[in-house]
Amino acid sequence: MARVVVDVMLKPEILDPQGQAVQRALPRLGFEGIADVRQGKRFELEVEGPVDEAALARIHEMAETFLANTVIEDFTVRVDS
Amino acid sequence: MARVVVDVMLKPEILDPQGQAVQRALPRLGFEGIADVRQGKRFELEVEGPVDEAALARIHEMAETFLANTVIEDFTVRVDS
Amino acid sequence: MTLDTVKHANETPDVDQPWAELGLKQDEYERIRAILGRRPTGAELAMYSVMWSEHCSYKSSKVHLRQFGEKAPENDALLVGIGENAGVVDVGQGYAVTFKVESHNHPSYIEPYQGAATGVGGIVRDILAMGARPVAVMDPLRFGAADHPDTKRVLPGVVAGIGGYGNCLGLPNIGGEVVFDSCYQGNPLVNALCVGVMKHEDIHLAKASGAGNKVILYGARTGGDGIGGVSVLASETFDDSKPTKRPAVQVGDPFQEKLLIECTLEIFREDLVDGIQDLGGAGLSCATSELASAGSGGMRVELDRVHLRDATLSPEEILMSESQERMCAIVEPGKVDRFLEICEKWDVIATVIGEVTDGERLEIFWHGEQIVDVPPRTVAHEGPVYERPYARPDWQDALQADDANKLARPETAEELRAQVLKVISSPNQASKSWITDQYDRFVQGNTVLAQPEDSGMVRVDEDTNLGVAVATDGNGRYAKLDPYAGAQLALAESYRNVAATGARPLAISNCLNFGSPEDPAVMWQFAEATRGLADGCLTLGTPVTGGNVSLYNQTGETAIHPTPVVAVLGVIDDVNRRTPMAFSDEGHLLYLLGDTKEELGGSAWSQVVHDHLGGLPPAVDLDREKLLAEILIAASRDGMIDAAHDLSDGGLIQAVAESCLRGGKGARIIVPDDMDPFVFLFSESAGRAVVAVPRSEELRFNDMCGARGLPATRIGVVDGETIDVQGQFAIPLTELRQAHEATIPALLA
Amino acid sequence: MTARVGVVTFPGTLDDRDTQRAVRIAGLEPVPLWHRDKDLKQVDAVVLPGGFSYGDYLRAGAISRFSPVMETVIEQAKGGMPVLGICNGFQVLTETHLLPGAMLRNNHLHFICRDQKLRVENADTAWTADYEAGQEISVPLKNIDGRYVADEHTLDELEAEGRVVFRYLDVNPNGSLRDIAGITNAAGNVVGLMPHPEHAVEPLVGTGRTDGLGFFTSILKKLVNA
Ligand SMILES: Nc1ncnc2c1ncn2[C@@H]1O[C@H](COP(=O)(O)OP(=O)(O)O)[C@@H](O)[C@H]1O
Ligand SMILES: [Mg+2]
Repeated sequence: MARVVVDVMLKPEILDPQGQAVQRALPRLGFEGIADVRQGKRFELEVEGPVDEAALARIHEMAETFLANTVIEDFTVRVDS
Repeated sequence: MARVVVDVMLKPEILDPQGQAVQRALPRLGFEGIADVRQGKRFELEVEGPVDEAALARIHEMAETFLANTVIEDFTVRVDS
Repeated sequence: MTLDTVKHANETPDVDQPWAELGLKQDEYERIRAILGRRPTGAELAMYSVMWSEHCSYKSSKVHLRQFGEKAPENDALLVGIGENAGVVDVGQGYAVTFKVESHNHPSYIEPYQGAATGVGGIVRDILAMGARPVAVMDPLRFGAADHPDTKRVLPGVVAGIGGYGNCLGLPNIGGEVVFDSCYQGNPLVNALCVGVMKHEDIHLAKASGAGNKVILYGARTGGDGIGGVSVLASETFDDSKPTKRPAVQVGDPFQEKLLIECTLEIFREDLVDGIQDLGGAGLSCATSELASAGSGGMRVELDRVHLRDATLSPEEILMSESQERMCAIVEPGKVDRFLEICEKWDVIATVIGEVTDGERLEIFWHGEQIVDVPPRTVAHEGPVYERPYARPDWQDALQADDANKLARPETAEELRAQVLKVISSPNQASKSWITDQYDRFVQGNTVLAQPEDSGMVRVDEDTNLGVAVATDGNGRYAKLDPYAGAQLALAESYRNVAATGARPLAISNCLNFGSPEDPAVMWQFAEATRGLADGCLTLGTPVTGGNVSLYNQTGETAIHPTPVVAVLGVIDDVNRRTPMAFSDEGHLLYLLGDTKEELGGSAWSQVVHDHLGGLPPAVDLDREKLLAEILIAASRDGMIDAAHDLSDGGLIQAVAESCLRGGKGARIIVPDDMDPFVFLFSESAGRAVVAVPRSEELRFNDMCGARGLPATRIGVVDGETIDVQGQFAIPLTELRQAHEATIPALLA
Repeated sequence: MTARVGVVTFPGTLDDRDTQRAVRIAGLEPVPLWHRDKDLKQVDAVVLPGGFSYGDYLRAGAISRFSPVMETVIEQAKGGMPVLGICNGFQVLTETHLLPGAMLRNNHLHFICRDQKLRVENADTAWTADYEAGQEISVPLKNIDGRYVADEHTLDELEAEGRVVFRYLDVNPNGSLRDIAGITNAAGNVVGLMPHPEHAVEPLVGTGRTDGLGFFTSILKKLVNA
């Protein structure tokens, strides 16, 4: 079975309170030099059958309509190798 | 500035109700052929300075002690290209 | 890129400006030019356009809202009235309570979670800005048909957003409403209410006074949120390289807001602010112009000092940004250091962005160059006022003639029983606990009553047990049949709900949700509803302390039902005396208070059984409501009743069923001799409540009702595990509970 | 003389004032502690109250765990000082590894607020001595990340050593493994649970029950009789 990964991140202009909270905590934990942190979601899909263009197109549609909220989020789809 | 990505996923033996909820919803939305879905977190770190071995080692430590809770989660660190 | 400075505006009078794209009318643009004696700069145009929008200027509703002041009842309790962030009411013992209800309808349709979450965030900041600690929230909601697929998208998101934000702030959610009707399909209503408590001396106002005082912006950094429209201006007119689309959706950060609350309360405790204003719609444009307009003197702001989340923002966009979780305070110079220290303690970013001047202008600078120079009143308080035409729609007569009292009624006892179960399990009448269990109702440890009780009640003082109660109600179906009566029925129901718990109603807030004011029929509904509400408040002696108007709630040409939502605030001297709704003691006698007439117009029964809306809503008798309230309050105070539940949609049987389920006890109900059982169970006559009276109190209670002239009919007794309507049918509680509780989870879970 | 119980406030803590009230009602002296201070002001015990510290961003309790106050709390807990973690406090205690396991999103994915029935499994800890083993109590539960998980080995060990302090009765509200609602460390001084005893100490408010008062009277007796 093949694995397809969909990464969903808030659009760059949208406030990311989670990423901000992580970033603010880092110096206190002794980690310097991280200029920005964004936190998003990662979906690992186990796909039955071949991951051909048609399958990827469907997953793209699924990401667009369901996994991501495109009002505030961007996403990428890729086959995990 | 370079970007390092930390992916954090629940360990395989831990129940992932979010992934399950997604998977259960898919057939209703007309998406068939997805055998399993797992949902995790993706962190995008913008690193100041060079992303050399030392920097990656530090980020690895950060992931291990902070970004992931290794009681329940696994993580991977990679440079985004 | 050239900065559009005041100087530049003077030199280039003939530049084309995108006033239409920004929603201004030609004459409004001309008026701005006349006020300034030149063309506005881009930043000025941005400010005027957003402050003169319907949402900020109330230009269509203002002429009608005036009645709330003109017809205001004499009331010593009102400390701060309409016009401030929220009204303030004296509840005794040195305490003041502030409360307000607001809408976040349109954003919640686009992005249900964030739309609803930021709705809660916004109303909480309004309450905080008055000087009060927020102590509870409520959420009156309206959605499309319960079984429509889009409701499954919108409702769970809205509920999760309200819970996600409110729970994280530590505010108990103590009540609200959930109503389904296909008229809200493309336009859900998400109203949010917040209550806050303070001592009289802690009341703060939104005004900037005292030349030399500093203007401090604190809270979240400013980003490109909610400035979709204004980026037209920023990009197309002045700099084509910018992204034309800024997000119209705002994302909330409840954690930041929690810090803002604690930080602000500590600042109040040390008496460090002179004036304060939250940032909501229209962001800094609104805060600076309103503060300056309400105070004495002018204001000078260095806009480039604002902390940004996105360095590419133009000055126009910064002025317009609706980034959440920000406040603006006016602070004496000697107190600035301490102010900043407290912000630092709470990890809240704070910046001195300007100062109060002894001039009369609001002046804003960008890296030393002046981009705004306006009389602040013309932006904030002297916007356009419209006398929109209104007319009773021609379909109104036909609607009212379509009499619900003539609909086919159940012919047998079995049929009646089946209809009772059908109504009780219908989405609008079913238990909402699947929703309300997603809200924290215990946090702060002062919740005396919460959903599904008639009103939410919180303890205000731990030593004296002083408390306040709040209920919200609205019935769009009634208001559609008759907007004047519909608004009064919303008021009456909410008033009755507060009294049912033993609290004395003091004041109201409202959220008026209507369609487009450009439609004369809608405008008529609005005019009638406001008139009804103002008249009703005068009769009941409960002043309007504030509220919110939400217009343009429609899909295409079709407006929602006119939906005035009324929140009533009451006070109770000792929360030990509260009356819960549960029938929990066997043998207690059930009394129906008030008169039951044949009134089925707009009823739950007519909707569920016949999918019908027509006729007239129940008659309103506000003097009767007053009397009923007095009896309920006196009975609670003197321990004559130990349960009460108001009657509203669904009628008597709905109320009895809810109280029985709540207490886990059944009831034997006797239909009065002269009553038709169907009318007795389903009529929605107003001014009624059902109470449980211990046998030992029966005489005293009856005497009181008799002496005061309130009809009180003994209709049964708390008994067993079945609701037994004698001579008609019986329904075991287990069956009833299943019918009442399974519906919403089945639709949404 | 009474004992002093510290109540920690992190940014985003919600139930600190409620917890102070519960401590007071039980006859103890509440002492507010601030997350940035390492100094515990000589308290005899510490409660980590509920809330959404740091917004529960990243993971519930993950960021608070690194605060200065926790350095001292961890050190003193290891030395035997009684520590109670309620809800978010429990989450902080698992993140610090003072207690084993972890808290995850509820299996139904919703925030849940309900009156929850529990069985007291262990009445020998510093915080449960006023209960009896097997006693059934009801206290409010309210969380979204309340699902207790640990590996099988840890769960077996917890049970074998009697370190499961509370179990959910009637309904498991979040999918917690083996119905676990609260646990203790081996020494019995550190206890964590998801439900909120501090919201069940007065008949007038909340659910109207006082089943939670025993936590605070337990610690009073332990500290004052010690
Ligand atoms: N969205 C909501 N949030 C909180 N409480 C709600 C909500 N919807 C309904 N409730 C509560 O459920 C109970 C029943 O609601 P409703 O039938 O509208 O009451 P009433 O008929 O007395 O107005 C009330 O206590 C109300 O406050
Ligand atoms: Mg009611």
